[in-house]
Amino acid sequence: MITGLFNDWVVIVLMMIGFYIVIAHGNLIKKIVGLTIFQTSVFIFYISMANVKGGSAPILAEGIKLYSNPLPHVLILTAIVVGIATTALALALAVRIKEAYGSIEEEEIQKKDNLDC
Amino acid sequence: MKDLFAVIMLSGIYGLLSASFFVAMDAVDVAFTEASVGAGISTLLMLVAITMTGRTEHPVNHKPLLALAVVIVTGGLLIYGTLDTPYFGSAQAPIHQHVAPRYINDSMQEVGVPNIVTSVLASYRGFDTFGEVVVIFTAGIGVLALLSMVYRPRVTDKDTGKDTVDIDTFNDSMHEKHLILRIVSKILLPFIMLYALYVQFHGDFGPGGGFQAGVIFAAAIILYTMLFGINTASRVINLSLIQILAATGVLIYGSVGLVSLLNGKNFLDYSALSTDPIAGQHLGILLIELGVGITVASVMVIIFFNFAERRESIHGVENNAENCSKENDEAQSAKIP
Amino acid sequence: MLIAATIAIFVVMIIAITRGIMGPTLYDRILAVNMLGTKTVLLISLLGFVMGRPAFLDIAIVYALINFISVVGVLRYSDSSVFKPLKQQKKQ
Amino acid sequence: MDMLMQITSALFLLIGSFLCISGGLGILRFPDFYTRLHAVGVTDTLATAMILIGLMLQNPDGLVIVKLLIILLMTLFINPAASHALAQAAMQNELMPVLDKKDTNGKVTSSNP
Repeated sequence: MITGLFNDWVVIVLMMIGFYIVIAHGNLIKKIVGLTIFQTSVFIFYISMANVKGGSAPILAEGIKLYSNPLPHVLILTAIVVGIATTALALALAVRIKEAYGSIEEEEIQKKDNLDC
Repeated sequence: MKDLFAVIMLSGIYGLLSASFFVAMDAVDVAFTEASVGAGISTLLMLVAITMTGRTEHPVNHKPLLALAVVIVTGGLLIYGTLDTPYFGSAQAPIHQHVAPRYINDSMQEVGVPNIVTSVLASYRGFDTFGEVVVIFTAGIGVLALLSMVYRPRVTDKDTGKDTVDIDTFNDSMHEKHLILRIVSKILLPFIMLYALYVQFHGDFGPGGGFQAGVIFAAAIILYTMLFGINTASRVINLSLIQILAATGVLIYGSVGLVSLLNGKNFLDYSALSTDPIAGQHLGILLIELGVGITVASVMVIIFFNFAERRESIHGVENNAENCSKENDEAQSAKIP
Repeated sequence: MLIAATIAIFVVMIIAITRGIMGPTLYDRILAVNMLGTKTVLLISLLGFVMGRPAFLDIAIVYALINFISVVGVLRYSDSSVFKPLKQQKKQ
Repeated sequence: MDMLMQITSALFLLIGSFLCISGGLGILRFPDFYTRLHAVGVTDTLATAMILIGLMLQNPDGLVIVKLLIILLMTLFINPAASHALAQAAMQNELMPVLDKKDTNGKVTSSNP
């Protein structure tokens, strides 16, 4: 009975790992890696939701009656490409922060900000 | 793990694994995208970024207990929330009842494309996809705005004929080392591009489409850039042309919508494009996939070029300054030698 | 037989991940990623046959290509001057 | 004839799986990077070829065989090149192989890649 929910639990564990990396680490690059892990866990959640037992991939062919749900696939397909674009933007921001502050550690950046004020 | 390089290698492994998971879950189109994006391009971009920002992470000073507590509480609440969700793989789940049966049963009559993912992506939910393409385009502009300041003088350098010198020095430093890689890539490059075109135009019948094809095409150009150097590559590929192309892709998509609007149908209703609705749908899907492909490919190329240019300028011009700042960063370890 | 081969590849993938996590040097990790990529190509083509729809070999082709590109990229940027001082420090 | 095809295919798949697992043992057990690279680089290409040939025999259908052939050709190009480049890069960045202690001419082996 409970085993039917294991996919959700795997997703939640992954999500929490990503979340922990984002809030507990000071390095900006590591935060971005954490965000990607979080993102991928959401993708896995959607895709596992779309799966139908005994179904096949949603490309019409003869002799196949049951297909998986195509709608989450569409959403995730675009989300992956958008995700890489936004990750690139975040990395660009990190690079610029490194150039401006000389560091990508959150605490050092804040220290410098406080000095400036 | 304090070594960011290892972190990035492991995240590359994670991308590979999640793509094989998507194949096992029947989501072939998604696996296709994740294969070309998650495993290749994102790892590369992160690597380029850490060559600029430094490789080691500083130890965390504050205690992680609070963060751990927050994470555990959130995770517990989420697990409590999953108790009501439908079981994995059950065909009675609410998600399979709403619009999905219509897409599966009617798309062959209404759109005439065997790949349901493509028909939903391009036709039923064309407006969503338009939004996504605009988001990608905006991200490209953002990267351009953040990183592109340095390469303008370089362009004028090229006009005065200095670039041959650049190429020669680059050959000495890096290229002779990887002779075999270079030759193998030379053999493979045309096939990669050809394959990208196949993916682009075969997307109606099998897994594939504009997003995937764009990324693969960009990957081919990135491979060329990595092996032959930025200066050589910017002779082959005109960057300002690519910037125009990125906008052109979005414009193609939008104008297809406008044409159907002017013909008296809804925005992005392709049956207005031709007298035969099915033929109109085919034409419309082909055109917007082309627009998506062009935009994605050129945005990826723009992003990579800007990162690489920025890196070259840091390591080439300010090599000494960079070393100094690194030594300041790691003052303890640098004092020992 | 197909399923046996799939399981074998799965086991090898787990071994490769172990090496990727343990890997003392950076090249061990790159090697693990490369090996995992090749095994993923095999796994995907086998899965296509197991699920009875071998038309999905396109994904495996993409994998073979992207794997090569990522290895080239990693090698290209691991030669970078940023990494060298760190390595010498480790040796000392 | 069909039976023969099945048996041959199963044989190829078996050999491929065996090679895979031996490569996996190699990457796990060998002492240093170069021996691991040897274990993986040699077995990987052959195992891929074997498994792909086994799959080709499973399904004698035109397009599928062509695609499998493309994958096979690419692996034959890519894998050795990647292994070579990896070894070369490791050598140039002065990663020393672990040598036997009885071996006194360590310098000669390391300077000759």
